[in-house]
Amino acid sequence: MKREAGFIPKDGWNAFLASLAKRFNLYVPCREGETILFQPYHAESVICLDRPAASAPKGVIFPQSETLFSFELKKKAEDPRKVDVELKSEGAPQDTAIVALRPCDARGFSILDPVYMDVDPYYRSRREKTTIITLACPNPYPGCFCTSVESSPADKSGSDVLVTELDNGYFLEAVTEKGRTILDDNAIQDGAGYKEEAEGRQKAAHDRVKKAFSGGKKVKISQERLLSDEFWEETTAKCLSCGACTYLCPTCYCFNITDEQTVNRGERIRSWDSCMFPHFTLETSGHNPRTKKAQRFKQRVGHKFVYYPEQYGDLGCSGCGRCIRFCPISMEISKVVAKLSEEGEGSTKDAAEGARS
Amino acid sequence: MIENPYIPDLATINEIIVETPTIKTFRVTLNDPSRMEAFRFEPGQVGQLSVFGVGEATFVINSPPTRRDFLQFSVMKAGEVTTAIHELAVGDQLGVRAPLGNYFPYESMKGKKIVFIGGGIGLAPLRTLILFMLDNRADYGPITIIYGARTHNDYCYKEELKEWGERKDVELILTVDAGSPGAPIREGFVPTVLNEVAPKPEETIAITCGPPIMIKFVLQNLVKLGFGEKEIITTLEARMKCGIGLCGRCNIGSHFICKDGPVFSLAQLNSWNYEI
Amino acid sequence: MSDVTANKELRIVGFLCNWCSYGGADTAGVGRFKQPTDLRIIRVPCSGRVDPLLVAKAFANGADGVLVSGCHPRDCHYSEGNYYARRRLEMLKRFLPFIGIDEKRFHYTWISASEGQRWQKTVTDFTKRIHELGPAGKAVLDPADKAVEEMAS
Amino acid sequence: MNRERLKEAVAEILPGVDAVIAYGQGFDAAHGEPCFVTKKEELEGLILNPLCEHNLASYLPSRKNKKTGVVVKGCDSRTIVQFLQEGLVKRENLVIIGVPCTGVVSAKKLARALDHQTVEEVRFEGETVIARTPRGEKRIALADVSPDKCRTCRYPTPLIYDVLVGEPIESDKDPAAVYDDVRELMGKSLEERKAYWEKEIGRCTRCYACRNACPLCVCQDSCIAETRDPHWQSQRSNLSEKMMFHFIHAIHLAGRCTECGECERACPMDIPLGKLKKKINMDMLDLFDYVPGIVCEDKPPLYTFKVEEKKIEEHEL
Repeated sequence: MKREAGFIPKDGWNAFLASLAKRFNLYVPCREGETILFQPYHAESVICLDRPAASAPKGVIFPQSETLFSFELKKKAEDPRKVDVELKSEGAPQDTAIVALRPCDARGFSILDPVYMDVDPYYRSRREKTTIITLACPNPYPGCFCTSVESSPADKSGSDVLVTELDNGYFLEAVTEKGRTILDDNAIQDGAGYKEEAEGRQKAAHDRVKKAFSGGKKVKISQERLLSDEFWEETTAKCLSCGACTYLCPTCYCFNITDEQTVNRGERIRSWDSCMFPHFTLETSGHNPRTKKAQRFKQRVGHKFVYYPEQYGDLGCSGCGRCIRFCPISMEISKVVAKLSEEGEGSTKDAAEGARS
Repeated sequence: MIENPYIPDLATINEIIVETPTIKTFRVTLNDPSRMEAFRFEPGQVGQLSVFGVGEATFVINSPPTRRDFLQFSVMKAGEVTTAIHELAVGDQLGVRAPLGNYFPYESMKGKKIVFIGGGIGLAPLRTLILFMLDNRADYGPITIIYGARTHNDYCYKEELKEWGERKDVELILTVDAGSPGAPIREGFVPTVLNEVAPKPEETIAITCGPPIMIKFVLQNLVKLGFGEKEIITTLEARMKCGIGLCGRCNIGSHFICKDGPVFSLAQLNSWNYEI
Repeated sequence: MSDVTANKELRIVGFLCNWCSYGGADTAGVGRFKQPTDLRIIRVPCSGRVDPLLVAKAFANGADGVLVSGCHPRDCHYSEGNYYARRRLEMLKRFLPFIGIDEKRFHYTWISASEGQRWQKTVTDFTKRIHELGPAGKAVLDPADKAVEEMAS
Repeated sequence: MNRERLKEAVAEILPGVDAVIAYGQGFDAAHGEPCFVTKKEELEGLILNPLCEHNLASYLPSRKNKKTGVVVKGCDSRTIVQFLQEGLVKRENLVIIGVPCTGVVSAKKLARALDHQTVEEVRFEGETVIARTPRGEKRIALADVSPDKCRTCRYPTPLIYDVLVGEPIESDKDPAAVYDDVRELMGKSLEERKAYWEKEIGRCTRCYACRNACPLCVCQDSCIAETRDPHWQSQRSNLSEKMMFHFIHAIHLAGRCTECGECERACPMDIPLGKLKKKINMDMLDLFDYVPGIVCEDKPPLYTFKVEEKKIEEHEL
């Protein structure tokens, strides 16, 4: 029988990563100067588990840019003015694992799944080949609001294994069959005895997260405010439309498709794009349904808290707080949602105060 | 394995018809005969045409599903991709991703009177349905077509317009924004001409497509003429990349023009608070 | 020159003003002056047309050297294009080494249509210098960038 | 920095303008944020302390035709001077509230100093920042968490204003030290510089936050990093494209960048983008004795020329 829980002592962690690296293309959070980023693992990697990475590891499964297919234009023998087109698509992805991403990032994948799994072969093949070994969050960071979206610092959704750091080591819980395979390793001890300690840690972290709005997944968005131009104009006056929020987000999935060509061959590329940019929706005719930043920001918030829920029955936000933490003008999406919610500002303020005290 | 929705079928241009100084119609067939044979679509569905190295753009398949020798697309030269398509010649290769999106609810239109209101290249999606209805003429009541263009030179499908004009079972009303003196065609913007023609709303479906500003006023005028919002159908356009409801550009709330549209009733648009 | 051309050809991009240096190159050619063949000439209407980004792009796409040549100051066909060019190109020459591109790989100069010999000397000396420096290497290029790799190989 | 006097100044100009752009408290105790004041009741939310690190002048070109009040520090005022040089704003539509400043807090540096903990309270005592996190209270010298620009600030008092809140301050910083960081990097070998930028710019996500936050990046949506015609760049996220993008950004700011640091502040990847622009500015100073954003009637040096350039010599091969 496969193990459900495992334990790795502190000094066994590096060996665990090294053994994973033998089986997987391994991505780990690395310190790059002052920034934490997910990078391919190597023996000298400066791994940093102290705080969430600056950007979500979304790119491992949904790369920032990827080749959809390549094409070659071949002159026809009978008429050199004419060309035949030959299309080629890339090979299958390799076994990959992401280690020590936070539960909000793992949940990001579970938010992308219903969008992409059944229609997008690129996402699907990478997702199926990727094992997600998540590290439970020991405490909240500035801007974090995962509990407001009914997630938590120990949320298991999207993960295959959930790791909780304890005083003497790491407690590993298998979440999926893939996860059980990870635990099926002689170097990992049985962890059943550490379950209680881990749960204690998880609960303590949960209680420290600031509650930004109430209602969770059922947060009631006021149609009146959602449709009010004035509301959005006022809310977004300070927004720089800089787009950083969308690129760091674990759940933003808008993309662009562009062709690149040299002399007679080229590629069709998919790359991340941002709904915060005016040209995102600019039509060739010059018509643009979202010229104003108010309209674009409404799209971003609306997508995560209204449109996505209508399509998939869940919120399109995992509460990671990056868009708040890294926003150059402190736009606080959780506060915008609180203001949008039918309970209005007053009650959510109370909730926030209550959570802090 | 799921099918890869991003990889186009290769297709060859068999015929190019110059419609106006800026619009050309392309008749294409898929290179793989079995794919062409198996290709099925409904009137109003769209396709993405690729010029490799340049990119993709969305166009309605404006030949009707009842005529399947080729797929027809009309392309107005405007941006990078359309300019590249215009530079293609007969025998050149294109990529085609089709059919995409929904289609005109022609079943529910059976037995009804039909009013088409089109402007410029906006006649393309209507043409599909018009030809489909003419091919199934007995299923539908009287057909009225109001079609406007900027000038006489800007009419698409001139041959067909002539044919429709001669048919007894079709009423064709042509208008130009700025007419030349003495021409046997009305002068005036389409929404205004619609008011002058004033079709009766009873047992009638109105279907419109054209530039956004025209659609906006046509919808308003149809409501004023007494058409119910479920009986007013339009087909929309937006900047699109993926064509399958993922890339995030063409949404109206949780609905995507590329996937859930492009055909919507005014009732739907109103319920989503969409303003053109 | 034989010492230069004996090696494998390198990629040197030359942006030449139509009204002077391009003519100078032509004069050199008509005069049958012997010169290395590494230079790929791009004719521009004026040295003022040479956006520093063109030079950067040339390096990004794998050029080993870039040469810009325009009319002598006071001789610009459009009166003042080369004066603007002088400021921009000097700025560029100082900026390139800051981001790790050897400024010796970039040279700008003034050569008139009648200066066939000066052209010959410039192109020979510059080519020689680039050969001494060797290929620029692909360090700024990402291995994943297939299109750039293709052009650079 | 006197908050009460600022509030008075804002209240005074408020009736005559569409909005006054000032500072409010950000999402936590460690952040300020831009605050658009349109009603008197909103004055209570204003702050004026070292958390006011943002360059509020950034908003002005998009409000060119709206009468707008704006609070600026010395560094920010240079942006307005540059706007005026380039005709990007109308002076008659601006009411400028100048605030002499002895240095602000970089929220990023403060977060680092506090080990990225949640910040419950921040207060200032003279040149000391006192911050409380769940780990306790910490006293930090303001200079240790100031943006780099403050360390060599030459213009603590705004160069252009209608109202000055506070007394003018003279800079006590060494003008020669402004470009020390650039000189330090230039002191390294070519290979080291190359490796430095490859590592730094390698982190770029091409989110364009640096460009969009830059007050002087005026092309905005027509930026050639994304246009297809002209087609300078692909949307691939490789090092070559990233380098090219930052090259474009730097070159387009040559002789225009006022070193306000918004590009660095907006960058979520902590890339020292300002250094690229400072290198060019250093050369502009050396070649043309020019500093951007000082005199409204000046012209950026690359928009003009002299028949005889004293400092530019012909390069020999």
